[in-house]
Formats: sequence, C-alpha cells, structure tokens
Amino acid sequence: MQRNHNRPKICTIEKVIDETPTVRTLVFSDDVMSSVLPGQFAMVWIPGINELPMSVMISLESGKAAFTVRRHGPASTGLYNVKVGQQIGVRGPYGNSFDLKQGKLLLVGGGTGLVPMMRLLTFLKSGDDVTVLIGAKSKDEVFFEGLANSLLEKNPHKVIVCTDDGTYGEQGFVTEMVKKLVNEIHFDAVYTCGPEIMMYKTVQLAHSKGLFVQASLERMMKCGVGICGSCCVGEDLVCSDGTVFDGTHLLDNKEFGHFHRNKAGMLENY
Amino acid sequence: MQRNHNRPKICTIEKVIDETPTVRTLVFSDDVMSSVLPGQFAMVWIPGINELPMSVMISLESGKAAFTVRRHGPASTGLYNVKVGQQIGVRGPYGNSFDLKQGKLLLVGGGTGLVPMMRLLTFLKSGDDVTVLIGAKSKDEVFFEGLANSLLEKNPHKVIVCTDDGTYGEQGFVTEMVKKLVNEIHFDAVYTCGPEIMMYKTVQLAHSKGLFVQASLERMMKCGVGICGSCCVGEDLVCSDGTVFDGTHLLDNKEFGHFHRNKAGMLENY
Amino acid sequence: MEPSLATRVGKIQLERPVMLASGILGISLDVFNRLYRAGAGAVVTKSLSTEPWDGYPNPTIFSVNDGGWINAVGLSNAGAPNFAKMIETNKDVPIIVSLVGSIPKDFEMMVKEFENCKITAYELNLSCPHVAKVGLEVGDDPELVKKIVSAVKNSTNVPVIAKVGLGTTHYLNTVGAAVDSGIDAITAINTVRAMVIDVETQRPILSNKFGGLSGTPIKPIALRCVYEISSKYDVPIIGCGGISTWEDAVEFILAGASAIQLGSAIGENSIHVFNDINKGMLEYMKRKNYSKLEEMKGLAKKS
Amino acid sequence: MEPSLATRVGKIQLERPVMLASGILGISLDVFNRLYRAGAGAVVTKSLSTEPWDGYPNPTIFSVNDGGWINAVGLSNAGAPNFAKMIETNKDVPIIVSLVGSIPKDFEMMVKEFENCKITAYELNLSCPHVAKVGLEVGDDPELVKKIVSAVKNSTNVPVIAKVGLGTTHYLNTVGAAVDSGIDAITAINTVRAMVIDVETQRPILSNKFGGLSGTPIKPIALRCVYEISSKYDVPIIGCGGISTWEDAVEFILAGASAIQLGSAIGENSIHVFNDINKGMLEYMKRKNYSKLEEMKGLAKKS
Ligand SMILES: Cc1cc2nc3c(=O)[nH]c(=O)nc-3n(C[C@H](O)[C@H](O)[C@H](O)COP(=O)(O)OP(=O)(O)OC[C@H]3O[C@@H](n4cnc5c(N)ncnc54)[C@H](O)[C@@H]3O)c2cc1C
Ligand SMILES: Cc1cc2nc3c(=O)[nH]c(=O)nc-3n(C[C@H](O)[C@H](O)[C@H](O)COP(=O)(O)OP(=O)(O)OC[C@H]3O[C@@H](n4cnc5c(N)ncnc54)[C@H](O)[C@@H]3O)c2cc1C
Ligand SMILES: Cc1cc2nc3c(=O)[nH]c(=O)nc-3n(C[C@H](O)[C@H](O)[C@H](O)COP(=O)(O)O)c2cc1C
Ligand SMILES: Cc1cc2nc3c(=O)[nH]c(=O)nc-3n(C[C@H](O)[C@H](O)[C@H](O)COP(=O)(O)O)c2cc1C
Ligand code: FES
Ligand code: FES
Repeated sequence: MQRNHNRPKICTIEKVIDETPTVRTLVFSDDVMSSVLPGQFAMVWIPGINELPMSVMISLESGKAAFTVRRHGPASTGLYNVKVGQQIGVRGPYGNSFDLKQGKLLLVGGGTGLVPMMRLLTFLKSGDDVTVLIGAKSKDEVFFEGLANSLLEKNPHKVIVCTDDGTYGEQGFVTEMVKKLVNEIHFDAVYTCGPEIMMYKTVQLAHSKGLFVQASLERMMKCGVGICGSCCVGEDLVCSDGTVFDGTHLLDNKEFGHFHRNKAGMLENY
Repeated sequence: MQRNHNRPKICTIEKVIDETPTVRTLVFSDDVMSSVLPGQFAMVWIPGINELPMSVMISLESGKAAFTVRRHGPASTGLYNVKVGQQIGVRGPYGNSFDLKQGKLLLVGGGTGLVPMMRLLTFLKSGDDVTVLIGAKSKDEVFFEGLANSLLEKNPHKVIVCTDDGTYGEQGFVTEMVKKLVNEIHFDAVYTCGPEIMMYKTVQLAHSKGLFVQASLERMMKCGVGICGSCCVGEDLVCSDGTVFDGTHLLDNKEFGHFHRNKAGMLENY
Repeated sequence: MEPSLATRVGKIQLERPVMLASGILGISLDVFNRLYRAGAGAVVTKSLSTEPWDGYPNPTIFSVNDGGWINAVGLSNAGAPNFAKMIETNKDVPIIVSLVGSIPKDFEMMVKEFENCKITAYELNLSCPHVAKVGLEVGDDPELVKKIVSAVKNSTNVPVIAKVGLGTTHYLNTVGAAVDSGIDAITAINTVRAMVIDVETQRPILSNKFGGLSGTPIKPIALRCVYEISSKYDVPIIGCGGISTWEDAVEFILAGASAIQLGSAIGENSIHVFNDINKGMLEYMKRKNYSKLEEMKGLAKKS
Repeated sequence: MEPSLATRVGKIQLERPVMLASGILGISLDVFNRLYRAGAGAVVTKSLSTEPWDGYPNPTIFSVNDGGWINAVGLSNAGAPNFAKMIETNKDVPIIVSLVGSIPKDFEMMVKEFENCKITAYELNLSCPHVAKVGLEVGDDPELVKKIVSAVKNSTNVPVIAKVGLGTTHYLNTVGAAVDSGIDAITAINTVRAMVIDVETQRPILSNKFGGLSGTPIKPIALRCVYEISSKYDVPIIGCGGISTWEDAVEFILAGASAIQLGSAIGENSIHVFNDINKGMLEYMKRKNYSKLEEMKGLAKKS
C-alpha cells in the first residue's frame, strides 16, 4: 500500500541524546522524515499521551531523522520521556519551508526554534557567509552550538550565543545582537524561529533595514493540514500557509507577536 | 480525477450501423475501449433499462470503439434502440484475452461471437495464414464477412460463411466445416466465440486433433470483476478468469457445453 | 446568458451554493473572510456551546487509509459569548452560527448572544457523534428535538437549520420532529461514528477512541440521506458529506439539495476547492442549458 | 514455534480466521472448494430464501469513485431447497449457510432443508439494506429478531450467527435481542445503505436506486461496531466490512473479533487476498510473539 502521510506511521526510537537538562533529541529511522525541508514539521503521536507538532530535526546518519523536544507540559514531557526501543507515531511532513537565498545570511534561533535552523544549515551553498545567533536563558540551556559550527565548517561563518543572564557567550537578549548586526551588515536574508516575541522583534529590526526576513511560527495544532483552524494567525494558517512567512506579510498581521489561541480557540496575549 | 474503470463512464453514440435486420453496431469515442484486447468485454449500461456484458467491437476510426448487439430480450433490445446522440455508460474493460499464436489460424465465430474475432484479426502478424468461419442461420443474418476480408487483405486468408439453411455460402452448421478443416489442415491455433454448443463442438474437434484451441465464453454477469459469482462455470469465473479459456481446461469443466445459470443462479441446460 | 449559481435554501438566499461545513476552519472572522473571497457561498461556524470548551487531547484528526478523515476534536470552541463578540464586526460574510447544547435553555441563551451580529442563519448541531449529552444524543431523541427547535424558533427571526446524522434512532424521525416544529432547513449529514486502531501499538489512535468519519467514504451514504429526506419531506436541504468535486456537488443537487457544505475536501485540495466546484458547476449548467440551480434540483427523483 | 491461525468463534472451530462474506461468489460448491483451497477459513453462502429469487435488474454492482463498491443485487438466489441439494456432496469446506426471510416460519423451513448437509453454521441475514420485508427491516425490529433466533435455535443444533448492520433502530439492540435468544455469534456489519447518481444522465445508477456500500469506505464504521459490541456483550464476534489487508484483519481482532469476513477486497485483489492476509497475520504474530490468535483478541480495549 502507498504511504498515507496523514496517518501516524509508527517509528521506533533508536537513540536519545540529552542536549540540556530539559531538552532531548530522539533519533529514529524514516526516509520521508530524513529528507524534509527546513521549516517543515511533523505531528508526533506519543501513544496514550498526546500528539504534538514538532519541527523535524536532522540526523547526521542517512535515512534518519529526529525530534528535539523541551519538556514543558504533559505532552512534551511525555515525548521527552520516550525511551530507546519505544514507539511513536509520525505523520507529515507538513508546511512550507524557508526560501533559500544566497550570500550573507543571518539565522536567529531560540530554544527548540533552532531545530529548523540546523536543517537550514544543511541546505547552504558553498559561498554563503553565515551568522547563527543562538538565544538561551542561561549557560545550562545552550545547545546546538557545536552542531552549528560543524555544519558550517566549509563556509565563512560565525556562531554567536547570547544568554539572558550572561552565564555564557554574549550577555542579553538575542534580539539586541540582531539589532547590532543589522545596523552593521547588509544581510541577503534573515531567518528566525523561536519564541514569538523574539521573532517579532527580529522581523521588525530586519524589516526596518529593508532586509528579506522570514520567520517560522508556532501555534496550537490539531490537524496539520488546514482543516481544523486551530493554528490560525489572522487569516493565515500556520500549518498549511506556513510555518514560514515573509516578514512583510507578518507585520501586516494583527495577531503576530501579540496573540495566540488557546485550546478553546480563544485569543490570548503573549 | 483518475478514471474509475469499475464505474460506468458516459459515452455518446456517434454512429449506428445496421448489420442485419436484428444486429446493429453502435460507435462511440473512448480511448480506453478503443484499445482493448481480443476477448475483453465491457459492462454496458442502458440508462433506465439494464446493463449488459458486451464484447468490445473495433472501429476503423482511431480512438473509437463500438458494440455490436443483437436484439433479443428487453435489455439487448434497449441497447439496440439507442440512437445517435444518446448516452450509454461503459465500464471495464474486463477479462483476459486470446493467446496470440502465429502460423495457420482458424477462427470460428457465430453471431455476435464474431465481435472478438474481428478484434483478433487486428492483432495478426504479417505471415499468419488465417481461415475465418462465420456461422449464421440464413443469408439475412450474415455480417462481418466483408469486414473480415478487408482486415485480412494483407494475409493469406479464407473467409467461409456457413448458413444452416444454405441460403448463403456453404450449407450446414459451421461445426461441420470445422470438422472438415481440422481433418485436412494442422492449425497452429483455433479460436472460437459464439453459441456455446458451437464452441463446445469446436473445442472437442480441435482437441481431438491435438490442436491448441481457445474459446471465449458468455454467462450471466452482474459485476464483471469476480465478486458476485453469477458468471461461474464450474469453479471458473468467466468475467475474471476468462472470458477466454483453453480447450483442455474447458473439457475438464462439467458445466461447459451443458449448463448455464439463470438469474437466480440455478443451473439450466443449454 | 451566463447561468447563475445563486440559490435559495428556504428563506436563506445565497450567491453561491457551496458552504464551508461546521468545524472546519471555523474559529476566526479573518479566516471566514478569506474563505468567502475564495468562493464559499456561506460559512458555518464551529459548533458553539454556552461556555468555552477545550475539546479532547490530540490525536484529534488524521486521515484514514484509502481516503477520508476521522476526527474527535470534541467540539472545542470559544463559547457563544466570546464568539459573538468576535463576529460583531462582520459586514460581508454570510455566517451561519452552529450551536450545540443539551436542553432548550442552552440554545435560547446562545441565540440571545448573537442578537447584535449580522448572521444568515443558525444551524443546530443535532448530530456530532463523539461528545456525550449533545449532538447525536440530542438528535436521537425526537421529542427533545421538537422542544429545542420550537424554543429557538421562538427566540429569533433568523432562519434555523437542523443538522442531522446517523445515530441510534432513525434520522428521518429527527428530520420529521424538526419539520413539525417549524425548522427552515435541514443539513444532512454529519460525520459517521467510526474508529481506527493502530496495529503496532494496539490502541485506537484518537485520544477519544471513537470519532466521526468524514470525506469521500461517506459521500454515497450522505447522498442517499438527502434523497430520502427530499422524497419524504417538503423541506429545503443542504447536502453535506464527502463532497470534493463539482460532480459530487451536482449529485447532491440532483438528489434534492438546494445547497451543499464541505469540509474534508479542504484537507486534500486546499480552499481552492470552492472555486473549482463553482467553475465546474457553471460549465455543467451551460452545457446542460440551465439558467438557475433550482432547475436541477431533485431531477434524479424523476427517473 | 510457528504461531497458529486457528480460531474459535464460540462453538465454531476454524483453521483460519478469514472467511468469505455472504453474497460474494457464494452460489456454487465448486467455487467454495476453490476459495477454501485459496485460504478462506470458511465460506458463507449467498443469502438464501425459501424460494428462488431473480434479484434486481442490472446495474447491480459497480465501484464508487474513491474506493468501495455499491450493490443492490436484490438477494438473487436459487432458494434454500435447490441450494441444499447442490451442497449435499460437500465434504471438505466449512460452509456457513446464510438465510434471509421475514418470519420465523421461513427460517424454520429452510433449516429443515439443510438437515442432510455438512455445514458449519447458519448466519441469519438481519441486515441487507436494500430489499423490502427482509434483512434490515427484520433486524430493525428486535422483538421479531428474538422470535426468529429462538425459532432457529429450536430447530437445529448447528451454531447460529446473526449478521447485523446499520439500520433505522440501534443495531446494539438487535445484537442484544439475538444474545438474549441464545445466538452463538454475531457478524458485524453488512453494507451501509447508500446511493450514487450519474450526473450526465441524472439518475441513480443502480436499477434499485438504493444499494449497500461495501469495501474500504465502511471499514472504520464496521470496526467501531465490533468494538462497541465487544464492549457491551459477551458474545463471539465476526468482523466484516472493508477488510482488504492483514492490518485490517488485525485491527478487527484487536477490537474484539474472533474471526473476520471479507468480500469487496476480492474485486480489487482477486482471491489471493485470503492467503495474503493469512501470511501477513502469521508474520505479525511471530513478530509480536503470539502463539494463538486468541491472545490478540480485544487488546485495543485495554488501552
Ligand atoms: C510547527 C511547530 C513546530 C514545533 N517544533 C517543536 C520542537 O521542535 N521542539 C519542541 O520542543 N517543541 C516544538 N513545538 C512546540 C510543541 O508542539 C508544544 O507546543 C510544546 O512542546 C509545549 O507542549 P506542552 O507539553 O506544553 O503541551 P501540553 O500543555 O501538554 O498541551 C497539550 C496539548 O496542547 C497542544 N499545545 C499547547 N500549546 C501548543 C502550541 N503552542 N503549539 C502547538 N500545540 C500546542 C499540544 O499539541 C497538546 O495537544 C512546535 C510547535 C509547532 C506549532
Ligand atoms: C462476455 C460477454 C460478451 C457478450 N458480447 C455480446 C455482444 O457483443 N453482442 C451481443 O449482442 N451480446 C453479447 N453478449 C450477450 C448479452 O450480454 C446478452 O446476454 C444478450 O444480449 C441477451 O440479452 P437479453 O436482451 O436477452 O437480456 P434480457 O433477457 O433482457 O436479460 C436481462 C438481464 O439478464 C442478463 N442476461 C441474460 N442472459 C445473459 C447471458 N447469457 N449473459 C449475460 N447476461 C445475461 C442481462 O445482462 C440482463 O441483465 C455477451 C455476453 C457476455 C457474457
Ligand atoms: C475536524 C472536523 C470538525 C468538525 N466539527 C463539527 C462541528 O463542530 N459541528 C458540526 O456540526 N459538524 C462538525 N464536523 C462535521 C462537518 O461539518 C461535516 O458534517 C462532515 O465533516 C462531513 O462533511 P465532509 O465530508 O465534507 O467533511 C466536523 C468535521 C471535521 C472533519
Ligand atoms: C455483491 C454483494 C452481495 C452481497 N450479498 C449479501 C447477501 O446476500 N447476504 C449478506 O448477508 N450480505 C451480503 N453482502 C454483504 C457482504 O456480505 C458484506 O457484509 C459487506 O460487503 C461488507 O464486507 P466487505 O466490505 O468486505 O465487502 C453482499 C455484498 C456485496 C458486495
Ligand atoms: S492545525 Fe488544523 S488548520 Fe492548522
Ligand atoms: S460477473 Fe460477477 S463474478 Fe463474474
């Protein structure tokens, strides 16, 4: 039978990597998921617990993919606790992906928002000059710095970590660093994924300099295919119109940066 | 949408040819039906009347196909009465087809059983030496003699008509002629379609001489796809195992030549 | 002359016959506007309750092998009062407000909330197959249906539609009860109660175990319901269930529907499906020489 | 150790769990033998009436776009007396005789006819959705079901199965009535009442207009019925509806079925489907370390 991409396909976890005390990467084999585009996500079923949207993390082994999850509420904690040999269900991939520009690129990622950024790095052209900004609360929560550097080995690049408390890298919000960089450098493209306030500021800053900027959004998701409506931001559907949107489009959207919807579908402030 | 071969596709009749006072050929355009194999049939829906299995007749125009129908009961009479511009539904093609042998070939057709024989003629190799026997009750009911001759233009061939009453061609049952010919000539293959008694005798005669022989059977049909069972002959299903069977196989079948099933599925003698 | 897609469902006048079904993308006015621009003749809101509901945990929707979708969203919604506030600014979109509740009072309270909104009709969800005490559990009780329909009809002048589905009593009795109580139209049908089990983990995939089957698998079932209703009752019908092409839409009109709704098809074909169907129906009408949709209505019953 | 596909449906012992459903290829003993050799664990005959029936004119069966089949064969059959004569010589095949009728007397008369035949069970068709006065019209009347089941149980020692479907009353009540009257097993479900209209000729395609939907579209509906029955009643269940792969078969076992039936899948995959499913189930059982089918039964209800 042909694979039905909209029904959970059962995958067995083959490896678990602790990235920080609260973030883990779970690796599994799946040809479809191993070759998704940066910005695309899957709906991940943790049997008996819940189903969550997750960006598809790269694996350095071919034919494999991963999820990098921060434990938070019951659902993500359920996924975080999945052990090697246990099964999850994966459907998708869903959503569009970042438009790949060439030249001087700025990637701004916060927390698990780094996941699509890492995949983006695997799509770079040889001449690209890449700056990766990694935002984290404190030293403990920094991850993927080494991975970013190794993926960028062959490119001119910089990986800058900013921690809110200054326990590692630069001190301050990552958006302060964005401000500084876009003032100094003309980037051919700015890509961002992470907490919405971070993305909102990054988009505003890049846009104010006339830079091409795209952000990958997160919203409550049920279907992943544009039926249920739970992921809407203004008139856009994050699952099927996004997750990646152009900055110019987003700044016209009254909800971006300000509201998200809860489980009942009501707008709530960020 | 992809074509669903098991649901009637509506076709408009473009031409009606009177072959005899009781037989008509209805021509329509359809790429799928124009290129079926000899022995294959369609289920033909006459809206408001019935649906009948019909061998798919050739058309000399490309992209077209036809049905050649003898008016008999209400169903076939309904089809016979369809006018140019009216619509019928066609599903299929169904069934297997004759195994194409080369060399000296004998084709034995009776009535509308000539339909698959005519299509078989369009599949001949250039060297084939072909004898076509056409059986009919009387002169009035002879058709496709000219067509057979013109299809065989480029081959060594003979078209022999036998009428029961001797009003045209040779006098006597076509099976008498079969007997004569198989006694004289070693045919590389014998193909037959028509009244079951004719096929039964033809198969017996050919088989007794050790000739390769195949017959295309008719039975009551509802589904055409091997679900309903109404077309069974012994353990064989005419619609999906046939319509074409090897003579050796048929002579092992206790029902062939003796019984067919009525609408209630009961065996009735021929 | 260009044929017209305009249609009348009893007192409800629509420019185009294809509506968005309830529960599909039905939570935001911005999205309603987009769907209307994309060719929907009207949009039905997510079914609303007196208070906000979170619905069931995920998995709540996925597709069934061999076509169709199964869902048990669990009627998550912002509640009628919040929703009414959101659509207060509506000017352009024909919005049909779907309501779900257990007793007449629930519905009366909700109808009050929408007094200041520009809406086209109410649709009473008497047919959700996977939430206790509402939906089908109401629709399966024709006496209760009578009370609810009468209560709503007494509370508003806006047309009221009853949405029915296959439950544990005969849905035609539910239709009869609604018709007796003055309903303005019937939507048929909702999803059909169903289940999918994953053989590897050996459990139902939906968190609620049971859900509703929608999309192409239920189309022939929905179509026979429309045909049966239109053969038995003189009530305007909105056909719903598995419609994804213009041929599907025409089938429902020929069976007696005045308009149609669709949901699942958006999951396969995106919201282009509205315009694709509009275009296909127009071409069909031209070819068959109809000037108005009305002329096609119920023709299959004449054969 | 090689796992075993043998299964017990109440008093009925089968070597393999996949049976041929009623009405599919069910008119000839020769074909039964062939299907048995092809891997069917048992074959159910076409539903038989007291006298021969011609059934409806064609079109009687065709496939629905997007999967599945619709049929209104109209229960054409040779009648119980003729059929009994035909299968008198049966030695090898586990044959389940399907019976259809309106009143207890019909069934009693037919059971008598089979006294000299080697048969495995009777299956009472209480669920054909497209023939008047029999099938669903009987199944929708639990009181009549009780009378019929009691009458048949009093007439024979052969196990008796009741086949239910979605009608106009709650099918679980029909199951309950059958269980109360001593039924040995339940088959669920029959086809679901449905219709297809051709938009060019503007008429229902089936000569009977209404027919029954079978095949993949009804699988999630059938599966929930099996799960519901096995959750409510302690009765052996045979799952039927849309099964075409070993995964489908396993889903039904996990939902509580002891065996399964299939029909439509043959139209897509030919009779190889029996062996394909047998093989797939065996591999699954090996992988999951089951030695007997019984061990998998109903596991999805534990989650
Ligand atoms: C496109 C996309 C990609 C994502 N990628 C990642 C990733 O790579 N790593 C990661 O750790 N997290 C990711 N998330 C966020 C993740 O889906 C969860 O929202 C987050 O883990 C919080 O879950 P929870 O445990 O608090 O949920 P709970 O509080 O247990 O929530 C229960 C339910 O609410 C839903 N829910 C609650 N909040 C959200 C939300 N903001 N978005 C979607 N669903 C929500 C959950 O799906 C779940 O069904 C992504 C979200 C989206 C939309
Ligand atoms: C594979 C195949 C190919 C055929 N090709 C042709 C052809 O090219 N030209 C032609 O004129 N006839 C053909 N027939 C025979 C044709 O299908 C009818 O059986 C025949 O026309 C008699 O129909 P009627 O009008 O008497 O049917 P009615 O008496 O009106 O019968 C009503 C119903 O019975 C069915 N029925 C009755 N007898 C038969 C039968 N022997 N086989 C199948 N169904 C039956 C009909 O399908 C119909 O549904 C073919 C039959 C088969 C099986
Ligand atoms: C995800 C989803 C949510 C639904 N929510 C509702 C609802 O809240 N109220 C309602 O009346 N119907 C609801 N339905 C049923 C649809 O409105 C519609 O009746 C059904 O899906 C059949 O149409 P379709 O096949 O075009 O999807 C929902 C269906 C789906 C798929
Ligand atoms: C052509 C056809 C004829 C049928 N005839 C009968 C019948 O006589 N008696 C019966 O109980 N069920 C009958 N059925 C229903 C099947 O036995 C079965 O319940 C239904 O088709 C669902 O199974 P499937 O999806 O595997 O086909 C028939 C089904 C089809 C497709
Ligand atoms: S998650 Fe359902 S519409 Fe986006
Ligand atoms: S026609 Fe139905 S099995 Fe052959």
